[in-house]
Amino acid sequence: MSELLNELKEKVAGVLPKVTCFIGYGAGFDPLRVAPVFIRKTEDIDRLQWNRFCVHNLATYLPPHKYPPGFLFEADEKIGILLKGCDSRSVVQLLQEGIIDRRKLVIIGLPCWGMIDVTKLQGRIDINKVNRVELDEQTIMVFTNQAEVSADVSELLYDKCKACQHPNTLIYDEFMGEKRELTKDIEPFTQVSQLEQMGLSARAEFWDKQFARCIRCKACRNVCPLCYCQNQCLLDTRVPHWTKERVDAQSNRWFHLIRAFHLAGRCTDCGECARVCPMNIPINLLPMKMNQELFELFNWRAGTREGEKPPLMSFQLEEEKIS
Amino acid sequence: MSKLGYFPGCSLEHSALEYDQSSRYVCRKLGIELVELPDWSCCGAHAAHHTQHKLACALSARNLSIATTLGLGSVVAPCPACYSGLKFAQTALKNDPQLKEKFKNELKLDCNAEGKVFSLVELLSQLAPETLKAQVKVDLGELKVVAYYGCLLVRPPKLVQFDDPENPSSMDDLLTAAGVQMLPWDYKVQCCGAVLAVSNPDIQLKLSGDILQMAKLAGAEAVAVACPLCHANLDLRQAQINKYCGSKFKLPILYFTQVMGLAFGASPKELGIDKHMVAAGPLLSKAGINQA
Amino acid sequence: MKIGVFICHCGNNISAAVGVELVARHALRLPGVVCAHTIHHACSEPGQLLIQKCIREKGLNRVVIGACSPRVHEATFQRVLVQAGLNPYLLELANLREQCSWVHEDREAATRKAIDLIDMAVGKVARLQPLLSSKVDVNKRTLVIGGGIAGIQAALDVADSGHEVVLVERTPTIGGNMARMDKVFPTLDCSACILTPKMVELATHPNITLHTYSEVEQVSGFVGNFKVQIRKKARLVDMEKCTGCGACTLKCPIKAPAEFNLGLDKRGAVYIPFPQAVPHIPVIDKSICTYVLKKKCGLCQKICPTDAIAFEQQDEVLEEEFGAIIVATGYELMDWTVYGEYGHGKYKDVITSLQYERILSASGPTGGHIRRPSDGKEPEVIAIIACVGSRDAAHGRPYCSSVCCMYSAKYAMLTREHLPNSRVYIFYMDIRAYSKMYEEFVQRAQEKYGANYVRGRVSKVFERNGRLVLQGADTLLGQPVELEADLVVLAVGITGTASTIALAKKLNISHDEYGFLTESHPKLRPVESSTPGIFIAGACQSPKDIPLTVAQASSAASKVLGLISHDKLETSPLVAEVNIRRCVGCFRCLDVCPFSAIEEQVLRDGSKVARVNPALCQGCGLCSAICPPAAIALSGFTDDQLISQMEGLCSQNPV
Amino acid sequence: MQPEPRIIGFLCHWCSYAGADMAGTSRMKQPASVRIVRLPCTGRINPLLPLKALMDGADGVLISGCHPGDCHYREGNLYARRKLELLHRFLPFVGIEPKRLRYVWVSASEGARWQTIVEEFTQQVRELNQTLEGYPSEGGKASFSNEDNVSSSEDKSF
Repeated sequence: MSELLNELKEKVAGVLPKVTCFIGYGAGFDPLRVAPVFIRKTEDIDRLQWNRFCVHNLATYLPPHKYPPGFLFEADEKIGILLKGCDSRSVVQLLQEGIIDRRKLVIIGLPCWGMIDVTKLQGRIDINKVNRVELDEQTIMVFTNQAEVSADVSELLYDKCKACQHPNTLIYDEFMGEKRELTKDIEPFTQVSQLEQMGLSARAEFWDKQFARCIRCKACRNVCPLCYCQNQCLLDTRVPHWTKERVDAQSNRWFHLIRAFHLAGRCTDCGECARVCPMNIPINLLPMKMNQELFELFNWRAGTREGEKPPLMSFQLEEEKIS
Repeated sequence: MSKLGYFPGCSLEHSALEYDQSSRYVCRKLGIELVELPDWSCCGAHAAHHTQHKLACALSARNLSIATTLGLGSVVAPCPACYSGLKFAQTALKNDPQLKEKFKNELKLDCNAEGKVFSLVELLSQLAPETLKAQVKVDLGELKVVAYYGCLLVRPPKLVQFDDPENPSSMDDLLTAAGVQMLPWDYKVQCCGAVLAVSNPDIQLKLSGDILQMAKLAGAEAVAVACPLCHANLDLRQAQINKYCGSKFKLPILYFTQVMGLAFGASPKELGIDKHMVAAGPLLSKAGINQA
Repeated sequence: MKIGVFICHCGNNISAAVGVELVARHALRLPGVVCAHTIHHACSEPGQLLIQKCIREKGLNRVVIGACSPRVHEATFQRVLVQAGLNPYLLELANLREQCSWVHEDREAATRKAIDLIDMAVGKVARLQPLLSSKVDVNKRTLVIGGGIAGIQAALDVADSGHEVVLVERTPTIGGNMARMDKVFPTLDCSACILTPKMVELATHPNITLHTYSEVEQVSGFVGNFKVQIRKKARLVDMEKCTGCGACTLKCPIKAPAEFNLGLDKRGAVYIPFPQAVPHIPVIDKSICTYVLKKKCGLCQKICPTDAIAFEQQDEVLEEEFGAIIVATGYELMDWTVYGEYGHGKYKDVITSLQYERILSASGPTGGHIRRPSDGKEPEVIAIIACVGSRDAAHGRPYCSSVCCMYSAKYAMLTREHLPNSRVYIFYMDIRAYSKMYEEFVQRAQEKYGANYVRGRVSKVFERNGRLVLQGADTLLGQPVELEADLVVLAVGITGTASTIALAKKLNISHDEYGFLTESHPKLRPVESSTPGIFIAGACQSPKDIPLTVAQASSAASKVLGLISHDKLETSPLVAEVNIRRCVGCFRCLDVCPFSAIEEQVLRDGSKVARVNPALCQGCGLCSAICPPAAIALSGFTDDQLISQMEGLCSQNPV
Repeated sequence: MQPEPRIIGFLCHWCSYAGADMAGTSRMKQPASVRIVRLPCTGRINPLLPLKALMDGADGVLISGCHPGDCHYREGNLYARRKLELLHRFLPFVGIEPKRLRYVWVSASEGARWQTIVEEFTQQVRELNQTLEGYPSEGGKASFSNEDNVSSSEDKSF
């Protein structure tokens, strides 16, 4: 980890003259958390971090549509970015959609061994009072003033990391470290399959309960790298009047279904929507289900192959798998 | 491919014993292990085919199911009629899951639809010509032969999906690899009259006579065949043909496996060439083959 | 919002199954509805007057009519609105007849459904907006693609009316397949005699510009305003200087099979396709000319008296604008060598019908004497096999080629005229002689010329003792037949061409699996393509004979004249429209639009948004279905209108 | 007796709407269940439209367009097929019975086919209604008349 961090700092020092800003991870508010940092000056390079908590998908800062010009970047800025394998899928998809310009992007890639979901420590220790963390490849020790706990890293990984398909950055200008080989085939849609074991009405009930809790904070949308319609979002407008601002199970369900269909064939399974949800609703499952079906129907996995036409924007006269 | 189910069918047990002998010989030489399907039953021939679609399917499905039970992927049938029946049944089962299910439940027939049904010509055509050439011990370069394919070996094209249905060349290629001079001619797939020999012999005699005539015109000294019925019509009935057409043919009709066998060094007796009605002796002497 | 609802009895067509009064009473309770009436015949004059009266007196600004299918009377009722001073697009029809009263027997259920349909219509009509058609200028020039008889006829017809025409032909000369033919049925006049004057007329017509040896490279724009790139391939002969003396063609030492004679003889690397070619100027085949390939020879250059050989010539790309396009790219014969039973093409004396035309032709490779290709002998027995590659699903050609029956009879006559001692056999499936003087023609071939017609297909052709043997069945006799012949002519089926398919892609018009272009409606719009402003004529649409081809060409020309007689075109307002404030510039709409009607537009702040060209938009709505922020809307079918229509149903209580 | 189910039909103008009209001119009797929304093309269908219909309480959604290859706009139905197949496969994941959605191809001449499809689909939806299986909202319901759904009357105040 620390070797990679040193290499990262060197690489960023090399990249920084070519770009106006480098997006990476920096220290968070406690040892269990990191936060995105925007590095514009050489002296800030030391703020960079790389550890097992760097879960954020930094690609979300890239679509110029998402933030008004000047909010993060000026229109013509060239930007450097650190991308994990999963995050790089979002970038590939954004490139495919013509939303970002590859020429204005310098990507540093690396292998990723999975990120730790700190919420999985909840219950064993008060994760909001942690003052020290010791971490090696296998185990993590977390300390508060009152207690300490040690755990197996592999157990604490995010579900998406457990089902990781792309441990190495897919497109990059520079790659650090050695590429990680996946040792075994992992079913990428296990979370979906689990839910599908329920009966139809049980599943309806499951979602009703989930959606009843939604407070419509729209954090899921705001964090999504592919939701870049900004304030033109269909979920914010009254013309056309697809949704209401009313918060109830039915309207919330509708809200999330619209989002799911807007992400059909585009979602890159980064899981950020579910991670940032303050109500812990597993909303990422809706687009993930679409992804599963689109994979079965058209062998499509968004953001894994550059230049390929998305399935819902193409067709064949004779569809192989649709009768 | 080295090991596969062997379905001889009725002819190869009796009237075409020599086809069986020579087929087994050639396959042995080429390292193909033939496992005769135990307790095989009639393929239904064209009697079943003309009576009922399901019956024809079921008869052949039974034989395919024996192969499946033994874990044999593919099946080879030297007789084109048997081959056609097996292929027909397999295709029907592949395209009709309901029929397959019905056979499975009611007749306890479990056919693997993945394995391939081969005719012997098709099977040997899978081999590289070099493999065949490596086995050649006797030079048959003097022998001028035409290959006669008959109707079912390459037809109907949609079912068989092998070789050109109008101008096939697979058997010619096999025998060329065995060192024989193969002559081009136009009657490769012309009808020999088939079982009309029984009901309307005059038609069969005319049609078979035409084939012999064309073979003669092409300059052939022998006709290579791959079908017991073609063989019977051209060889067994050659004297009748001569009588009916007023011709004087003495054209030896050999199974293509016999010709290959000769090239591989087998004696004519081993290959059952002495069983034919039209003696091949003079021809073999001319080609310099020891007939002992 | 003042909505008027009118429910039609349609005599008793609707009222027999639907309680129309109940429906009208219900409609009155709907939000925005200020009046609801039943009418005996809404489409009749009194009915129309009542609707107009209500619009005027009640100040209606939206109208719902529950009557027959909009496919029947939408235009009628739109006119009623216009006459009453309302925008015609403020109308919504509820289909109470075809989709309700005529298909339901249970009166209560039908009435309940009719109420739902009115609810939906009222829901939708409330969201409708007045729409105005836009107008675009019409360019008066016409492009004709293809210089066969269809293209020639169409070009002359348009040009004769005083409009400018550009004709583009892929090969070095115009004339097409008709120029290859000897005499043509049913009158047996010489093809060249009737075609060549037209070719010359076209080349010299003051309103026509001819580009031979040229191809259409790129097409953009829309009806009235097409932009076309034409590639003039380098002929390597200066057309200004060349006098067409042909000295170069005589000297050229290179030989290649002559395309015009379908390989029956050879031509040089520099050649004039045939004596009556227009323009009568040679072309150099760059693929074989040794000077082009190796800078050796150059004999033609040396011999040319006017110094017209121009090896340095380059392709030239012209950009032109047109208001209308006529596609007349013709046909070719299908590749008959897939027929193994006829020898896969290995017998020299088994030839195609077009090759036989060349053999019969006085300007052909044998000078009009019938000699067979293998040994140059006169054939005694000539067999013609009809339907080779026609009406043959097994070879993927299920359709009839429509001319083979007739030209087979023609061959019988011409052959017997040339060689009175010959015998001609025609193997056929049926005789299709449907047009004027056609049946008589076939009868004449049989009775006066002694053509032997054998009904049955030929199962095999092979060689025996130096003659061709045909085996088949005479299905009238019920017997197998065998015929020894010296020459076998296959009446080979007609197919669309690969180059037509490529052109169709450039033009964005549809074609079928055989390469024939698809007309807009098989009966009522036979010369319109699927794209407005592009018309089709001749055998590129389907196999057809010369009279029909010429008729269709003139028909296409008249359609063009109808189009360019307008100075401005009115476009349908039911097209997509972009709300540029909501567009985020993802351009998914641009990707899916089948008509290339969407383009990028750069706003003053530098951001890019989509823009719909209303003249190109056909109103399918694919774009609006894929736009994430719903910034693009199809007028008349906007999200809001459809939502409102559905909610009209879902939110109302049934009676 | 159960009330007849209410099915929303989305039909393209060129083929299927004409096919349904043809069933009418031929007096081919059908259950009075389908309420047709006329669209220029199935390509116009955003999957949200049928989804909203189901969410708002329609018992079924029947979509019909030109046969693949016959689209008036050449390819609208081919795009629609992919979207609708995805929708169909997605529905059960959020607890909606996929049998309540069907998409078919009916040409302008296939009045009889339209009649058969309406009969079959209505029967299918009737059977689903009996078990109240797979309604999008909690507990199911027999008719959407008493449903407090997304669309409330506020939409109707013009």
